[in-house]
Amino acid sequence: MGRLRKVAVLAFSLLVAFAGQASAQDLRIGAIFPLSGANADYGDLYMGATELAVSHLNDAKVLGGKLSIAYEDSQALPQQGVIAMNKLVNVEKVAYVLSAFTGVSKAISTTAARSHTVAVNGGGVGPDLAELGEYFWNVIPLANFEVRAMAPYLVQKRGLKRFVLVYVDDPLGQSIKRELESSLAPLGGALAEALSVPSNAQQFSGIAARVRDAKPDVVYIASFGAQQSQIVKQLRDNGVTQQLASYSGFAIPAIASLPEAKGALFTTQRIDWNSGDPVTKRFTREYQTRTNRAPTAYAANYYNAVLLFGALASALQKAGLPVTGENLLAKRREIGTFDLVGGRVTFEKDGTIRSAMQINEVDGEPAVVEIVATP
Amino acid sequence: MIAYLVNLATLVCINAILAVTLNFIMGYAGIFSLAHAVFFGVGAYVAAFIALQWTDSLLLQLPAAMLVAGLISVALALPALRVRGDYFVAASLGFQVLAATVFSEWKSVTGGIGGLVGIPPASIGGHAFTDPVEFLALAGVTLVLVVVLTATIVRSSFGRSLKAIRDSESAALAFGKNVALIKTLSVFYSTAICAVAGVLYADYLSFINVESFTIDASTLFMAMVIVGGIGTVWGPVVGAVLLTLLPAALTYLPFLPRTEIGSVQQMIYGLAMVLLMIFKPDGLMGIKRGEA
Amino acid sequence: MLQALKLPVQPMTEPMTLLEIANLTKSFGGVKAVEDVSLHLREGIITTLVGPNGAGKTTLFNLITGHLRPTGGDIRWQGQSIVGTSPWKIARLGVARTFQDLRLFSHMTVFENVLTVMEKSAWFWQSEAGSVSERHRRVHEILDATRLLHKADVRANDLAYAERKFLSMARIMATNAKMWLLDEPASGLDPRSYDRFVALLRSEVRRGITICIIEHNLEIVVSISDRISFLDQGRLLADGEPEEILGNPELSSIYFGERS
Amino acid sequence: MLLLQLIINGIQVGALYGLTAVGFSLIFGATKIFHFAHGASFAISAYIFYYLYAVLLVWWPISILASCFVVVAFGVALDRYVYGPIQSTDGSFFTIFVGSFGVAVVVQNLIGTVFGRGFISVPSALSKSVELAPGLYVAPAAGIAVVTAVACFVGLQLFLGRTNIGIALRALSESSALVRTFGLNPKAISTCAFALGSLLVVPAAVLTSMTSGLNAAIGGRVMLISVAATIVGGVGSLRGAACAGLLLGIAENLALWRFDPQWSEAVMFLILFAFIVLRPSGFFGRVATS
Repeated sequence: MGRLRKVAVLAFSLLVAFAGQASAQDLRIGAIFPLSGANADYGDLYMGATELAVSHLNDAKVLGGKLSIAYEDSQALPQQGVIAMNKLVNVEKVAYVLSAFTGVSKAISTTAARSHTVAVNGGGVGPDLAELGEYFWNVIPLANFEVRAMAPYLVQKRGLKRFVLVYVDDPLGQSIKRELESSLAPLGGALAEALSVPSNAQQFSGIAARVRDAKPDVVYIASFGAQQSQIVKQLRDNGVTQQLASYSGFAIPAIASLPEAKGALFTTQRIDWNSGDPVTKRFTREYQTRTNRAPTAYAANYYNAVLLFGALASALQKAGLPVTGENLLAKRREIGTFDLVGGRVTFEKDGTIRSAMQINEVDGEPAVVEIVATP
Repeated sequence: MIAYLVNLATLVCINAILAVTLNFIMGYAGIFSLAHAVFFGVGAYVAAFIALQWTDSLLLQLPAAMLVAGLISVALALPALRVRGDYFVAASLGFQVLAATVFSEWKSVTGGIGGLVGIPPASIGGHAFTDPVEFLALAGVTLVLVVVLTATIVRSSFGRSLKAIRDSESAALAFGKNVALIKTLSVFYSTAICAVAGVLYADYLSFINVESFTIDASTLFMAMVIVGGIGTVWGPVVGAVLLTLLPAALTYLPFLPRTEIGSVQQMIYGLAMVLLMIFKPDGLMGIKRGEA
Repeated sequence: MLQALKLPVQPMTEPMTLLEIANLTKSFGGVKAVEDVSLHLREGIITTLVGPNGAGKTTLFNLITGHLRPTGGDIRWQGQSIVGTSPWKIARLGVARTFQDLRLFSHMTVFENVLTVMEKSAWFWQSEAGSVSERHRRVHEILDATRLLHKADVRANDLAYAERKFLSMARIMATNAKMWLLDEPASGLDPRSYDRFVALLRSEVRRGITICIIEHNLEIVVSISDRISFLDQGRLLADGEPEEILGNPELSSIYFGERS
Repeated sequence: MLLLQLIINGIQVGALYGLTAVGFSLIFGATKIFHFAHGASFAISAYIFYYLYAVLLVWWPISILASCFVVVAFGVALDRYVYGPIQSTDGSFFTIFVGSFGVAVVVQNLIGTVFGRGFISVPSALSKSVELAPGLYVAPAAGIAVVTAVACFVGLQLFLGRTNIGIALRALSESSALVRTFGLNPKAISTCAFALGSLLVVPAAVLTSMTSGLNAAIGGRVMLISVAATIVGGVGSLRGAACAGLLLGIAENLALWRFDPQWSEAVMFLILFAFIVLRPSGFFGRVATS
């Protein structure tokens, strides 16, 4: 008897759940994150922030109904990303998808453009993400801005002129290479050597020898995920004692806790965690209590991406318009400037944002060493 | 929901073509290749290159892709097929690794790791397959043609020669079979049709990059053939359906933690391979030994 | 001294030589498996190769069919050297063989095993093999002659031992070859199957097939041989009429000395 | 100096490749089993060591011993409960290969689930290089790698030359014709081959966990290199496998001297490819065409 009742209760609650889902007022957006595989760390990080944003939006009741996110696993692989995107667009019928990783973002951009679905990137920083059409937005300043902030700091303030780049030969790595080549010369620095590594490489002792041989003042690393830690450890183990530098890929716990990474410098967009504005304050406080982690730029970006949707969707609802990709795009162009974590953000024409940059030093917890104003 | 199923069905069709062609050389010619994904990739890159540079017409993409993949495979097969079976497996493994490096380095053609974006939908005689249902029909018809053609070849004198070589190469030689030519032709056929799947794939996803053509893909195709039943007509199709739908089905299991789905899926197919080999080495569709 | 045992050849009464082996040598590393063997295989008769295990008989077959390449010497088929020719080409010239371990096409049916042997072309059209119905009719005949017709749809793997031996014969019958090289085709046969086998062989010779056979069973050797060639340790010790060879006490001491 | 440095790096990784390859070659030679899960043995050994030594802070000799024990148990269990049953029903080369491959996939994902998929490494002073000459850095781990590899190989040769079962193993791997002459139980020989072969991955696994670090997918790469080394060295020749492992390690690193790093792995497989096509018997092997 007891068992039967349990089944009945379960069935009922399922019914309720389905009924609840069907409510017309409720809104659903999609997210394509690496939830498994070598880069699952990132997905985990992003999810903490998006879940926080959803609960904040739902608490504030700015939207007509409940907001929820349909998560799909990309494993940081383009093909998986496209399959996930098709599912989100065709099954979940979402109008707004959060995306991560340059390769995945590029892969899904065609579907986004064809189906008029907004895709928002808060993690990938490859500069060609700016050129993926009007339905592809970036709420993260792209890597060219990061290099443009880092290079002058290293050359002028630290006097480090000779650069060696160790990069993964993907669109992100290539653009960092291009950016370093073009920005170092005017500053009086030089890119002595650029060593590309396959994205699945694990042995870097030979690379370390090449790096030492090039006699750099500073070694710039452009990789991501677990591989970054391996590169850093093996460079240090194999006699590379020079300053290490990187882009926002270093803003993950694995690097923060790696003893060999101590003293490395990396750029992120400028976010003043202690700023007085209420959005930032609330995010900083609650993110810390909920996830037990210090807030990072990535977390803030994905939180912002959800908040941005909240602002656009509520404006559309007020105007009596359906929340579709076309309308979201039109609304963003109409409003233009938003209050998000880290302050006021204005979108460029191409759907990217600019922001001030900061240079952080890995030291247990990253410490800010320099702030570079918005270009 | 329908659209999602259409999406899955299209991928099933493409994977089934790959499994059928791999089965053709594995199951009938006894050539075990771990480089099938390379020719899948060659087909996809050729199609994408043509689509982006010249035309979206399938009537041009298909023959070009088939020819390029077929010729590359023959150039490699001629020296490599001289060696013993287990060496050939290793050779194909090495070739797969080399090819993946070439795919990610030859940026002017393959777009490197970033891949090729915005491949226009395929068209035949000016009719573009933009509607997913139409594309599914295209993929489905292609699959049926491939299965029928393959089954016909297997039942022909050529198919018998292949099976004879598989069962005893030296006896086949002693009975006047031009083993090298027959093997080479079968490799040509297998890789050329494999390239057809590549063309469909590139046109369907409108994006390709090296990650779809790595050793992981090759082993997945192999798993499809083996789970379904090596050397059978329907085995590879069944295997392709099962292994393509597995990840999608797993996402509907609510008790699995999201971060583990990828692992669970791989563990299931790994375990399936082990158990099948122990208890039913002919695969799900295989005939039991001693019957027939 | 042993060379002296070679019997003089009488050219007048000899039938035409189909395959001529001249000073053939094959060494593996330092070991000579076949050493300076010269032999004529004459048309329309049964030549038996005898000799203890390891005498180089199977190696000789492998050299003739091109599965191995000789280290020295020459093999001429109807006057033309076939050294270095690939095995499938030699097969198409008209030399067919069986294997000691049979090497059936084990996952194919009995019917397919025989059919595929007729279909030599790598392409779909079989210009030499006749139409499909003609091919099927011939397979039917051969299976009938080898009493395998009732097993036509059974996989070779699933046959009984004697049936497998007969399938091996059925395959060679399908070749249209002028010369058969048979590697211990009767070993392990029960007496009834053996009688059938000898009858089959005789009827094929009557059709004009030239046969070279490796055999250990002296009873068979006596009953079927037209000529006997005796090999030991890779060398041809004697070559002649059965009575001459079998009557030679020196040879039988080598043969039985090793065997017992 | 760069050249010398690259050669030394190559010797360090090559010694470990060689040792792992010898393990694979021993198993393949003696049992004809294409033990694709050899890479999985490597990963298991490395992760067990990492967990005991770096997480539970167990004394290092005990950690290594435990790692040996587990990896031998894994190898022997595979032989008994996976390969054995497969061989009794079908036993073709490919059936065993596929079964083994399945095991490797399961182990890789199991490790990912249990220990995480990220990068881990065992903190150790042994991986820190010291400058021996200007511009020439060598870590103590390099010396340990070479010494252990040589010691293991000499020990293995002694075992194979002096003990009954060792002689049987060697006979099996170097000439399959001598199989039955020893009158030893083939099951026992097979178990012994798996135990020894698996044991040989431990030094490489432990050292790799300190130098380049680990991730869950590490087994696959180890496996590819072992297969390549076995073939380049010549199937059935342990000496060949060891030398080929060393050669591949050096080639991989030397490739960095002139080529971009992403080609270094390709160089290894180019060598494999060349050997298969031009000299399939490897440098010490016998002729292996059909």
